Amino acid sequence: MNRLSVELPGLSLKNPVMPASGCFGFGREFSQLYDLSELGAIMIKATTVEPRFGNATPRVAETPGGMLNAIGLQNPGLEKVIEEELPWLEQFDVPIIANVAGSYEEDYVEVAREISKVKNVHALELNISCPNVKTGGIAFGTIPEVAKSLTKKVKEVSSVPVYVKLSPNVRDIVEMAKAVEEGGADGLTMINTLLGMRIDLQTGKPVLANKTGGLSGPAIKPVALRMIYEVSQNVDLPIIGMGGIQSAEDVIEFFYAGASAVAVGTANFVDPFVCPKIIKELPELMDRLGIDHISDCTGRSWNKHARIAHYRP
Amino acid sequence: MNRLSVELPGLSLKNPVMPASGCFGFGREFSQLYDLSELGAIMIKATTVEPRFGNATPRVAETPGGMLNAIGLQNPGLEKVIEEELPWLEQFDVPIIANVAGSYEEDYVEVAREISKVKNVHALELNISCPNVKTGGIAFGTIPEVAKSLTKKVKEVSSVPVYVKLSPNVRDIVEMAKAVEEGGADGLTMINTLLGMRIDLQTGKPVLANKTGGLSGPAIKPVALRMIYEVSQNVDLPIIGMGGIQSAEDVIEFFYAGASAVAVGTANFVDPFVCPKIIKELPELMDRLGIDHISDCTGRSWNKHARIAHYRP
Amino acid sequence: MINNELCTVVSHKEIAPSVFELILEGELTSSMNEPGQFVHVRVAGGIDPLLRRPLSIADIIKEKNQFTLIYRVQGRGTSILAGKRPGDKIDILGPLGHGFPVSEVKPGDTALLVGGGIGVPPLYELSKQLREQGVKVIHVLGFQTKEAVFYEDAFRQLGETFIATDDGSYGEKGFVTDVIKNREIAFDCLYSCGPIPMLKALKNAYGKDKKVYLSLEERMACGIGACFACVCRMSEDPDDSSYKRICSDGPVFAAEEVLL
Amino acid sequence: MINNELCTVVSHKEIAPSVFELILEGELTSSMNEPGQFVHVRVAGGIDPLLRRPLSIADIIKEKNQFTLIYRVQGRGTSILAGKRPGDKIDILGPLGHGFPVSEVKPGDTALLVGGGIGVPPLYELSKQLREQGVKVIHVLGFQTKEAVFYEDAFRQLGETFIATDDGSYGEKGFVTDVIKNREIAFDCLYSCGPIPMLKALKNAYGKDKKVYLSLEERMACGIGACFACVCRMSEDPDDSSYKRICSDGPVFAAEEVLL
Ligand SMILES: Cc1cc2nc3c(=O)[nH]c(=O)nc-3n(C[C@H](O)[C@H](O)[C@H](O)COP(=O)(O)OP(=O)(O)OC[C@H]3O[C@@H](n4cnc5c(N)ncnc54)[C@H](O)[C@@H]3O)c2cc1C
Ligand SMILES: Cc1cc2nc3c(=O)[nH]c(=O)nc-3n(C[C@H](O)[C@H](O)[C@H](O)COP(=O)(O)OP(=O)(O)OC[C@H]3O[C@@H](n4cnc5c(N)ncnc54)[C@H](O)[C@@H]3O)c2cc1C
Ligand SMILES: Cc1cc2nc3c(=O)[nH]c(=O)nc-3n(C[C@H](O)[C@H](O)[C@H](O)COP(=O)(O)O)c2cc1C
Ligand SMILES: Cc1cc2nc3c(=O)[nH]c(=O)nc-3n(C[C@H](O)[C@H](O)[C@H](O)COP(=O)(O)O)c2cc1C
Ligand code: FES
Ligand code: FES
Repeated sequence: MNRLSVELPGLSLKNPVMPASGCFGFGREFSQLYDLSELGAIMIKATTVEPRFGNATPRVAETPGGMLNAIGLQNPGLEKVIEEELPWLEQFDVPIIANVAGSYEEDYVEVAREISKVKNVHALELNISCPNVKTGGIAFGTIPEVAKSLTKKVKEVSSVPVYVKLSPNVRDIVEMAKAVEEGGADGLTMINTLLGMRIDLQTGKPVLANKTGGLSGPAIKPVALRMIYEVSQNVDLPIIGMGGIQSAEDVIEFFYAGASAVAVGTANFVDPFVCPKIIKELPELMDRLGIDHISDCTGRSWNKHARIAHYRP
Repeated sequence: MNRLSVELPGLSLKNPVMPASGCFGFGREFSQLYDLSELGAIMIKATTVEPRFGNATPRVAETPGGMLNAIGLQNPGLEKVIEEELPWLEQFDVPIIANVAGSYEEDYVEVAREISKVKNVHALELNISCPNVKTGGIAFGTIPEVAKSLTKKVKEVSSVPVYVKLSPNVRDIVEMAKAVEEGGADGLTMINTLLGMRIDLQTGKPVLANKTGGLSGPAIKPVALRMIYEVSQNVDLPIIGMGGIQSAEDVIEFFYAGASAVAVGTANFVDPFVCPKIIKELPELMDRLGIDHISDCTGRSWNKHARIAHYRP
Repeated sequence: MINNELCTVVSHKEIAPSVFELILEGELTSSMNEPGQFVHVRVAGGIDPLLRRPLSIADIIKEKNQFTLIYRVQGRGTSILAGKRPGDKIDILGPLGHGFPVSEVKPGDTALLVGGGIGVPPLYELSKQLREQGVKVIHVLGFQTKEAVFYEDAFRQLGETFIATDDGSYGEKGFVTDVIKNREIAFDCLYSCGPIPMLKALKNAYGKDKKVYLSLEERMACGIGACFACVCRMSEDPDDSSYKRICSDGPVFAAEEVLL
Repeated sequence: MINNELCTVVSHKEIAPSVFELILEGELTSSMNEPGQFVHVRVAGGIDPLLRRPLSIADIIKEKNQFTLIYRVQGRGTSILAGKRPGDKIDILGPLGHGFPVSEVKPGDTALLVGGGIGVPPLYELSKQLREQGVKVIHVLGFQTKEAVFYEDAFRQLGETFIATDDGSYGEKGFVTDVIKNREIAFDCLYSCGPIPMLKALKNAYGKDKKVYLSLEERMACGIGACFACVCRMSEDPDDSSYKRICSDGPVFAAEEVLL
């Protein structure tokens, strides 16, 4: 028995650990460091219809226990991703989750339709929560009606299950989750970054050229856990949890909160081997905690009986 | 000239540094460590009409670069605060900002009316943002209309200026700030804590008895700065900034973002002498950065010319 | 007087698996009087970890300006602490809280000191002070296993000492309460520190007839009484709002005073 | 090959006010070839600070498996780094990026190496490698003041070396570009690392006629090309989306290739 396997809509994962979108590019750099087939899945960088340069630099700033980024969805565009990046990834035995972004509904729909046809794309992650682009992005992720409508439109055209990525910059995360559930989402990924900023004392100006940016890393872990805890109790969709995960212990904490799989973002920058390390350490930690199968502990913090993971066959 | 003096509605401060509400009790404990007259002001623990025991323990949990608390507004009640705590504080040459809390509008109104009559209370801080009480608290702080109405009612009965304490757990902080400005607020204090949680790996249960709690400390600094940056550009009220401040450098960063004074919360637990230390270090840092008077640098990150501080005579 | 001082590590050694004895030197030793007080330790200068860690004072060596902490490595804070070497400086806030009332017993009386696991350390200084006062001390110390036992000889030098282990691998098998009962230990005053179930059992067994003082633990932030993190409820609570702060009103309370 | 290794501090000393020379030993030295590559340094094990710090490789001592970093204490990360003592371990990721192309010059050619402040370090290894190849090297190094000057003798041993200081307290007063012009220094290829205004001036003065290679800096997260934090725009940018990642495509670029 593989104690780490997880079954989610569209995704048969050999383990529940995957790099988060935007923190792993399209995998090429990390493939020089380890075999990408070790990963549960890969969430590739956001893809938009046209190539994007993104924001001016500086694009990152450090904060206590975290970092800000304002990359601005830099990516080579739909065509190149489909023709170059995804085929290159086929050499690895790992399902791809394609992160879909845009400025208008039509953009999302076009990217979703095309990219979901690619063989190794097993699911979409609808990025309605990027705080770093002027139009679209976060607006879609903070107004329930808008999110629901977009989810519906994307579901109509997608050939694979659709996960919607929720923004933490809202008053009521459960309301948002319910809206996209009504829109037909197959799953949720959460959380994206919190809006933040740093100011340079010497210049008196924001450190980031974009002024504000998205806060990620360990600092946001308690916010992510709280939101997953709330949403998992109120919505019937599996959750891929993320936000500050650095260790096998963190992974279990996210499962206890209500996640059915996890993604690791910022920690890849601190330790590029963090994903395989976590995957390796999980079984031993599960032994110590008396966890038979990883899916058994989803939602343990609110459910006395281990919940049966969604879609576990 | 006192380079650190700040003039705000109701408050003539000899320096802009004060302990944040809930992190300093009513000053008795810290008075054994240093002379409270050194402080710019003191924000005392939230006061409610009746005495409150608060939540069950554990009430605090550590997080990466921060902490969670779910104290639950424990306090000795209005009567005792007026008869024992505030008179005791009169021995110090320091203005008091009374933090007003409650479950219903009437509670807030009663506390505000009575406590604002006390001689050394120079301003109220309307706590519409406490995430740790079941009724009232945060609801008042996340719905603009509710916040506005409460502000108005409190303004009607208060004998001193009213600062409203904003919650970061909202989609649009500017909208909230504008609402309480319309309600007649004299100033803002921000931010209160972000909702978060931690789970104990051994038990599988939330660490806090209250399950969720408020995240404070350095981890939230970038979120606080971003919100102050946004609000200070869109609302005409002075802001007392807080959220992760630990050093004189942090104080300047908050001023640059748009604050006119600052409060220090969690850092008092790490270093109980942090407030007098910061006050002592500020002038030297200002020399290095070429800042004449502390009020000159309010909003420097978005205003080319040093803004004239509100109410500077 | 609460002081904040960078104390110097004099010696640091593992005295049982994951249990360390740390001897520190600093002026604030001169303010340490009551056994059972604690210090609030900042194990690292930055924000990792952010909060201080409360640790009981196990031994006060006034003439050398030194004091001893005995702690078990639990999580990140104590792991970092375990890496300190002689000569390193550690930021200490203390002494904090109110300790065991030694004046509750008269010369010639018998005091029973009951410790469980990592609750044992503060009883050592307590025992020393009671002995100095001419009080007879008996120790009943509970540990998980034989390996976990520490300071046995030190306690034996001060008075009769019984060890209980959960698994019976050393001393008597079972709970400290069993030992007290089986041995029919007589005493005038009982002092204890350890896990809550043990404290409860002692309170229930002896709280009504005898003077019983218990040292409590709770997660803390400030450690000085200002944040209300560490409250416990009181036995008498007319308006449902009575409380004590473990850090500043305690950590030691008379058993009948507080709800466990 | 990018490696991740705990390297051992061999020596660590302050060679100018706030400027440190750190010699590390580790197997990954064997992968270091191009001068101008950098390593990504994790200065502490926890989250304070969270991110790695990029530092250029200043000297590669293959036979000893050692390499040298020279850095200025700037903020929290470099302050913590400055506290490391011989024998301590430091988590190093590297070597990263593409360095200065040494094959662009032939034996007998003259290479001009221009460094500004903390941009000087990588030029040392570059100069060593060029010399080995039989290339004549001339160094023009700019510092703020006399006290800030470091490695002058080391460079002099490899070739003619001119020092410029902002305040004229040592060497020639003024910019490195003034020195090159005033001295009418002739060269076949120019390599430079330092502040952007300096690089711009060099590009403008010599970028059209000569081979000019510049080492760029930007705030980084991953350091390996995956996060798109450190991009710079290219000179030719037909669809407004062309870019290079400084960490993995650079940090050294041909001057005409990139926009400064
Ligand atoms: C008054 C008092 C005296 C104490 N004396 C001793 C002693 O002499 N020797 C000893 O080994 N331990 C003692 N403890 C317990 C000790 O404080 C904890 O073991 C320690 O804080 C754990 O820190 P950590 O970073 O290793 O664990 P982590 O689990 O990483 O700590 C996370 C957070 O929880 C808090 N925490 C975790 N466990 C406890 C606990 N049991 N009590 C209070 N807070 C906790 C930590 O302080 C920290 O804020 C005492 C506790 C109190 C309240
Ligand atoms: C490719 C490359 C090579 C470098 N080589 C050297 C060298 O050999 N010697 C040397 O002294 N410095 C070098 N630097 C600059 C060095 O990385 C920074 O001085 C250092 O990161 C500052 O860290 P800090 O924690 O002290 O400062 P902080 O200001 O506390 O750092 C905060 C954040 O900003 C980043 N940062 C701050 N300044 C810079 C900067 N100038 N460039 C990039 N990131 C920065 C830090 O990495 C960190 O993420 C190099 C930079 C790059 C990109
Ligand atoms: C540099 C950077 C780039 C990111 N780019 C994207 C992106 O393109 N699409 C997306 O949905 N999320 C993006 N994110 C958000 C992450 O996927 C993740 O949700 C977030 O960082 C929280 O996880 P972490 O704390 O583990 O980093 C990015 C995050 C970082 C730090
Ligand atoms: C233990 C604790 C108790 C608090 N109690 C109150 C309170 O009673 N009223 C209030 O308005 N804010 C309260 N706060 C919030 C702080 O005043 C402050 O807004 C917040 O902690 C952010 O600042 P910091 O990061 O400097 O702590 C409390 C915070 C903490 C940590
Ligand atoms: S820890 Fe703050 S009151 Fe006890
Ligand atoms: S730092 Fe990540 S791409 Fe260069």
